[in-house]
Amino acid sequence: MTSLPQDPASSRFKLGEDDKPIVMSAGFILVILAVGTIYTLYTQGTATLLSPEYLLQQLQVGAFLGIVAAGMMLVILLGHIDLSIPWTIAAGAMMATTVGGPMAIPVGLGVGLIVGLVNGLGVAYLRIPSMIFTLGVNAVMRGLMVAHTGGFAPQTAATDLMQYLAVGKILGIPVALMVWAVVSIAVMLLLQRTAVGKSIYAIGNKEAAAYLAGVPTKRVIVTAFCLCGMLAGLSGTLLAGYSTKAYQGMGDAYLLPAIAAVVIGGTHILGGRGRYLGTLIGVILIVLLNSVLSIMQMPESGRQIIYGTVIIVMLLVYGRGRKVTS
Amino acid sequence: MNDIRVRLSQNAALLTAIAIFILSYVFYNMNHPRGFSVAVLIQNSNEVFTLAMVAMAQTVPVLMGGLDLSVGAIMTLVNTIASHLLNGSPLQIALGMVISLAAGAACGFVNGCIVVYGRIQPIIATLATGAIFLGLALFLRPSPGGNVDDDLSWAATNDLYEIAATYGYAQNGEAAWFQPISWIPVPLVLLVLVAVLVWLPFARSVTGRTVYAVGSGEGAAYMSGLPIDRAKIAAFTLGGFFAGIGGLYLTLQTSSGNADIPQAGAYTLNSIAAVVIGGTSLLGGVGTAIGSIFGALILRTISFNFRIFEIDPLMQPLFEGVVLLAAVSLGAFRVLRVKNTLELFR
Amino acid sequence: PNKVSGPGFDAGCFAPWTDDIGYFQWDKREGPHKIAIVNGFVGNTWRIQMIQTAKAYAAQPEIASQIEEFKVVSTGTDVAAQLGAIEDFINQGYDAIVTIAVSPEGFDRVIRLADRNDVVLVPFDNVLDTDKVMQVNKDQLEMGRMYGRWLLEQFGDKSEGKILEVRGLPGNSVDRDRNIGFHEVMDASGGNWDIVEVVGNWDDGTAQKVTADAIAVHSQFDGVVVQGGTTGAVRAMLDAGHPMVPLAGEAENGFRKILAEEADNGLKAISIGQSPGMVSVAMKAALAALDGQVMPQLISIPIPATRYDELEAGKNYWPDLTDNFFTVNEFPACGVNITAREIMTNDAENLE
Amino acid sequence: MSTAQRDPIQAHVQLTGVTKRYGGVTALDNVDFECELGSVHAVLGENGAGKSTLIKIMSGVVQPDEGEIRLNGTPVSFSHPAAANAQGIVCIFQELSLLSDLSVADNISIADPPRRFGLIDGKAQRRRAEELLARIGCEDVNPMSRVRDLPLSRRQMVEIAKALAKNPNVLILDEATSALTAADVETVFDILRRLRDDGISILTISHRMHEIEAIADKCSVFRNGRHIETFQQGARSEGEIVQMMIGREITAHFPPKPPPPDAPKPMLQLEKYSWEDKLKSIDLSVGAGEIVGLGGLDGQGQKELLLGLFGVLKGTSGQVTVQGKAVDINSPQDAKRAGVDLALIPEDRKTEGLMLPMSIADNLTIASLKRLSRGIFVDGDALTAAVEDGIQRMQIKVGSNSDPVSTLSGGNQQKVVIAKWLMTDPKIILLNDPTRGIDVGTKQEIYRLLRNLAETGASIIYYSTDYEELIGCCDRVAVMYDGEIVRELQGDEINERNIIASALKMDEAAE
Ligand SMILES: Nc1ncnc2c1ncn2[C@@H]1O[C@H](COP(=O)(O)OP(=O)(O)OP(=O)(O)O)[C@@H](O)[C@H]1O
Ligand SMILES: Nc1ncnc2c1ncn2[C@@H]1O[C@H](COP(=O)(O)OP(=O)(O)OP(=O)(O)O)[C@@H](O)[C@H]1O
Ligand SMILES: [Mg+2]
Ligand SMILES: [Mg+2]
Repeated sequence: MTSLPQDPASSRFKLGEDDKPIVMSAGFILVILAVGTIYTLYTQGTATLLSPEYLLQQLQVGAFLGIVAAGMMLVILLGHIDLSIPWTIAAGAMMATTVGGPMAIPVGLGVGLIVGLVNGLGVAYLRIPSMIFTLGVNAVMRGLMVAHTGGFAPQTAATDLMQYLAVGKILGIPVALMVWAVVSIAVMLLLQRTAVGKSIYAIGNKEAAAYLAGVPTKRVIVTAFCLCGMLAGLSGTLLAGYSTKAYQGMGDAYLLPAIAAVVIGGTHILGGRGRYLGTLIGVILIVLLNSVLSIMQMPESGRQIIYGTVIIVMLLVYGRGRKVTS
Repeated sequence: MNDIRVRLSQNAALLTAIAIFILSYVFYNMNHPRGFSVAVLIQNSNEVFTLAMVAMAQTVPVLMGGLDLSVGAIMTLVNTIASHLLNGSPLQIALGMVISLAAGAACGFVNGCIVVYGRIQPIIATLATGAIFLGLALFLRPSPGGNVDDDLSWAATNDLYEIAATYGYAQNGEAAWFQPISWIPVPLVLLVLVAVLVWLPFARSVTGRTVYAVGSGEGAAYMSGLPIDRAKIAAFTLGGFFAGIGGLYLTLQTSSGNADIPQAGAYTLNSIAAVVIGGTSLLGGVGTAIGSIFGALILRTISFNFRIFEIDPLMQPLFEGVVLLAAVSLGAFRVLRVKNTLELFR
Repeated sequence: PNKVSGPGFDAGCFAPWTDDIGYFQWDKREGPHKIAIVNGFVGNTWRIQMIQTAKAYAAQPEIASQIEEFKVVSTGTDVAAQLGAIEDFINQGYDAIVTIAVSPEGFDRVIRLADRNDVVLVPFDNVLDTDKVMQVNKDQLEMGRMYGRWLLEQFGDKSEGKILEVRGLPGNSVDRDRNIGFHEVMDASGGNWDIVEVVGNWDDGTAQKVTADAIAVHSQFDGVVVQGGTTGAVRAMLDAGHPMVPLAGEAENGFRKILAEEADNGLKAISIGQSPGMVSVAMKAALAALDGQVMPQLISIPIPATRYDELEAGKNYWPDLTDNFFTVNEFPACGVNITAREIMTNDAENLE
Repeated sequence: MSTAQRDPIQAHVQLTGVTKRYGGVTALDNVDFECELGSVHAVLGENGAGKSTLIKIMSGVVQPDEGEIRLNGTPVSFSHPAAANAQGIVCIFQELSLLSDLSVADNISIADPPRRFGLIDGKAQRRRAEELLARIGCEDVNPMSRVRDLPLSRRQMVEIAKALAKNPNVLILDEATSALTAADVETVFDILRRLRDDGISILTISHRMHEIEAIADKCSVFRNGRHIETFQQGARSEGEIVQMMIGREITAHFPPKPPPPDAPKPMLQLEKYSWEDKLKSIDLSVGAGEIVGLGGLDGQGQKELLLGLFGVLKGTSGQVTVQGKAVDINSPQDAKRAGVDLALIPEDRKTEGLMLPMSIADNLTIASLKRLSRGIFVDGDALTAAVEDGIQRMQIKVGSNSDPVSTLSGGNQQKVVIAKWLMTDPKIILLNDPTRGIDVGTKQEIYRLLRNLAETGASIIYYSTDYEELIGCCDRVAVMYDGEIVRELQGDEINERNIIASALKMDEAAE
């Protein structure tokens, strides 16, 4: 039996059976909001969390994580990981502010791109496991930034444009959110509609097969790492705009949440499977969870436990891998 | 003869690690004002022991083809538990040690169960449990502190002589037969004991082999009728146990407990680096915990050398980063030798 | 060292923490000495400023002549590595080791070894919970109390209100002590204070985010206390249009820059600093101890506080310099006169 | 028929009413089946007929949805392969189950290693491996070497040794000889005959009819998950069997060869083509429209030749000329670019040919994404059309083309691999044993397809471990030995005797 003509949309865009993670995460976001609202109703008598201002503010703050996670997702889909995110963010921000002026943002992106390029070359050409190579690159970036700060007394003030992109608003909508939206659309198009995107999935599934099919695997890997680094650099420049300055360690808080957001969104940690919409929702989940825990003044111990439990429970509900039998 | 060649080539990575360690360690001692002395050896072995244990802990899941991002957290949790328990009568102390190690193993067991029955990828499951373990550690020790038996912590962090002198063995350490070994640092003895009494038997047990088999190919291991689930749980449990030893030793070394989150992260990441430098493949199936011990030794020896040489303090992190990057990139030479590109994809 | 009784040497600089503190005296030995600094974490401006200060201080002629070898290492956040480095320097025959402890506990062994080998070990900043070594620090409890006293002073006869407390790194003793000191004063005031605690990790970005969250939920606070990351927290208040209320914060240049601008808008704040320049005092104390002087076990460094109405550009803040560094660097009582400006611009002139 | 002559004494393993469904697919449909002690029982059927599923049920890999298994008359149920092994049912699976990072000795004793003090006894294990390897004529394999380092054919022999180590009562081979050369197959068959004479029941699945003739006592044919018939070997003609299998008549085995063209335009020319010590100064010319077979024992450099041409091997030397132009091919990407137009059907479809969890459509189009793109975006309509075309052209049995390709049976998976490359309109097609594990019907489709492609002017280099295919399909056969082409056979010279003689480098025996 040959196949009947498919619904073109589903055959073109379908990347696996599961919309489940997306639905589940969205449901969980509602749970978080509900719990937080009950808390504020009880303590303040207001339902602040449901106000558009609060939600827009969360999305604005979420944009920084969201942009990082978008890049991280590309790399995770390949079956790799980028642990150099923290100091790529910091380096992007610090170099952008050091240069200042109209070149600030291009330099921030460029630094990220270069880090990503190094990562990509190490992973694709030297074939050093990304887990460990990017770890080393992170250490090198930290070293460079420490030397930079100590030796050159760099300028750290964000330019007006950086600040505008991070905290400005158009018709009440944060500009950072729009930047995130642009990045999201670009990544979504890349993954669903371009040869590079499809190659990313192919490599994540079976690199040897993709290679033998004539996919330029090395170039695709380098591209994905470059994009990941560049997005981290972008996030760094925006973050610097948000705090009006760059400082060391500003990226430390983004690595694990980015991985968690990607995975909670249903992307398989070993690569090959996952939808960008999931990552988007995963980011929102993480940002709201953090915010609500902070609002509830949860002590750090409780936060860590809840954080870990949420990841496990989410994955248990929808992410159970297939049992290997043959 | 042919066999020796086969064995050498199969263990090339381990042998390289050993050679690098010996070279860099001899170099350090030669440049140290008191190089090749017992005091230096004791100091070095104290510094290395916990990382070596955590690296061994990381090795077992890695051999199985998974990563354990919770080893640092388990070490930290056991550290906080032990800091509450290691005092009182000898019996109480002994019980405290047993409970601490059991707690480490239990954490590993929980990881194993989540991976096996929850069917969640190890790397992400342990990322999550790691957060939970750290939360528990913070709960047990909201701020650093603890009350650890002084004698014990002194004896555990010195040479065998101090043990004998503290606890009155071997005529307070003066017995003639004891002299040839009295200088050996306790952590070194512990390291060898753990390697010989725990790791080697495990590697030669059916469960241990199944760990290698799963790392080599889970489907094939299942088809071969191997007890995969048991091996996975055992691997994580053993990993937790090793991390627990590390945490226990850290407690003795610091006489306190500290739920230090950055430190837990640093140990986890260093353990992965140590495993890779020690010649274990992150893809699983190939390697040994002995190699990881040498990986940990190499990592530590790199920082030993920072204390000997004149390097601008603000350039040190850069230097360290470059050396780390170089060390983990050693495996890249393999790529140059591979003539069949398909062999790269695994 | 020998336990002796006071008074100690140069009490103007090496002020004893309390009156009942013990005193140490080491045997005098001839210089020049070998001195090491064992730093833990490196990777924020405070630590880099600290290392720069230490280098600059050691290079000053009267200090340089007393030092034969001077080494600085950073061991990261790993306590075993830090203990190892200290022990290694003891083994290498260093005379004094100055350190910022990764953890307030766990140094028993190196303290014992230092004593055996007659090495002067001087923890500062993050000090140890022990009275067996000579330490240099500011009184963090007192700093917390100062936050409280400042707020109460500004509140005048107000006796209730909602206060935002942005705390530091969880599990750290400094965070713990400042929190305890602050609550102590607020509780003692008898007022009805609703204190909302959030965790800012002493980091501008995090402080900014959690402050924004807290404002979104609680809409208004009557006072704010920030342990660190003050610039970020105040930014969040500005962004949210939160009215400027009494505030106690750190001594970051950025915070003081904002403060200078916003003081007129009601930002009645005090800026209390933990100075990286403290390292010079710790080094000086080590040298004095090697010189055989009687030293207090716990040396208290005055807590430099600057009120909003005392700000003076070019003196206690620098509008032309970056936000990140810490304004307080010099300790005139100790003859430590390296200003933050000198430290942060010594290699390259990079002004706004 | 199978149920009619039930003999409770002889029936060793007996399945009654077994049904297995995978989602909507009924892999086995109410199957009754039994095999007897002391006989070799062959199971035949098209791809996807349910053969693998049958033996997976017998060996405890999967559990039936309905039905019963009896062993010596007692009902049993195996929850995992080890349970079946414990009852003496040992299976060599279609997909090898060796652990490539472990040593040969470890693998042979993997299930039940000799132990001392509870720990594995390395020495005893090694002795055991040496004995078993000697028994199957594989003394050349060092028991300490890693399986990863062995060629596929040796690995399959190790798999057989491993099965023998378990002392089976029932030995099941699912296409276990598919990668073996004729000589190895003979050795294995000798062992199987001996085992049968010792009273063991043997169940074998093979798509090679001549092997079944050589070894089987009884045959059962499956079709569409149903057991069609069981008969004594020889009781049915080959044609009848094939008809049973595919439910229709098959006329000729191989499509007729056209007469050799006078002077075919050379499409691909190799001069002094060498790589490491695996390829030694190879000269070969393939004309347009020609199918050139590669013969010889397994592991004589045939695969390396194909991989080298496709740009996978580093450091090849010598001259490669494609369509009259000297080319330098350093990667598969180079190989498929316009002007070179190479395609390679790789050896192992599961690891080299397919991304198993991805959809059929994605797998089909992965090699032609560039030509299906407009600008940087993939053209959705062109892609859908190309997928439909590919499925049609290769007659791939699919439910929905957005299903994961892993849900297809082995033969259909292989068709996906071929269709993927046909989409790129290759001029030169390299095939590395493409019919491994594929049923007769599908094989014939492939033969016909190759011939059609050749007729449209494509050049084909065809490596096969099956001599019949070389004889039936190829215009010319280059026989390789130790990295060299020792002989080129043409026209009537292409016969089994010549191929074997050249493969063993017995020049004088040839002709
Ligand atoms: N896991 C699965 N999921 C869905 N369908 C499956 C699965 N496994 C097998 N099938 C289907 O069951 C049918 C029988 O498959 P089986 O593997 O038993 O065939 P086979 O006779 O071994 O074929 P081949 O000779 O190609 O190996 C096929 O149509 C196949 O598509
Ligand atoms: N019991 C099971 N539960 C879930 N998935 C299974 C089970 N058995 C097999 N599968 C899955 O079905 C897929 C196909 O299995 P199988 O190898 O039996 O297919 P097949 O049709 O026989 O293919 P081939 O003929 O190539 O062997 C595999 O990816 C396997 O993971
Ligand atoms: Mg089959
Ligand atoms: Mg099959």
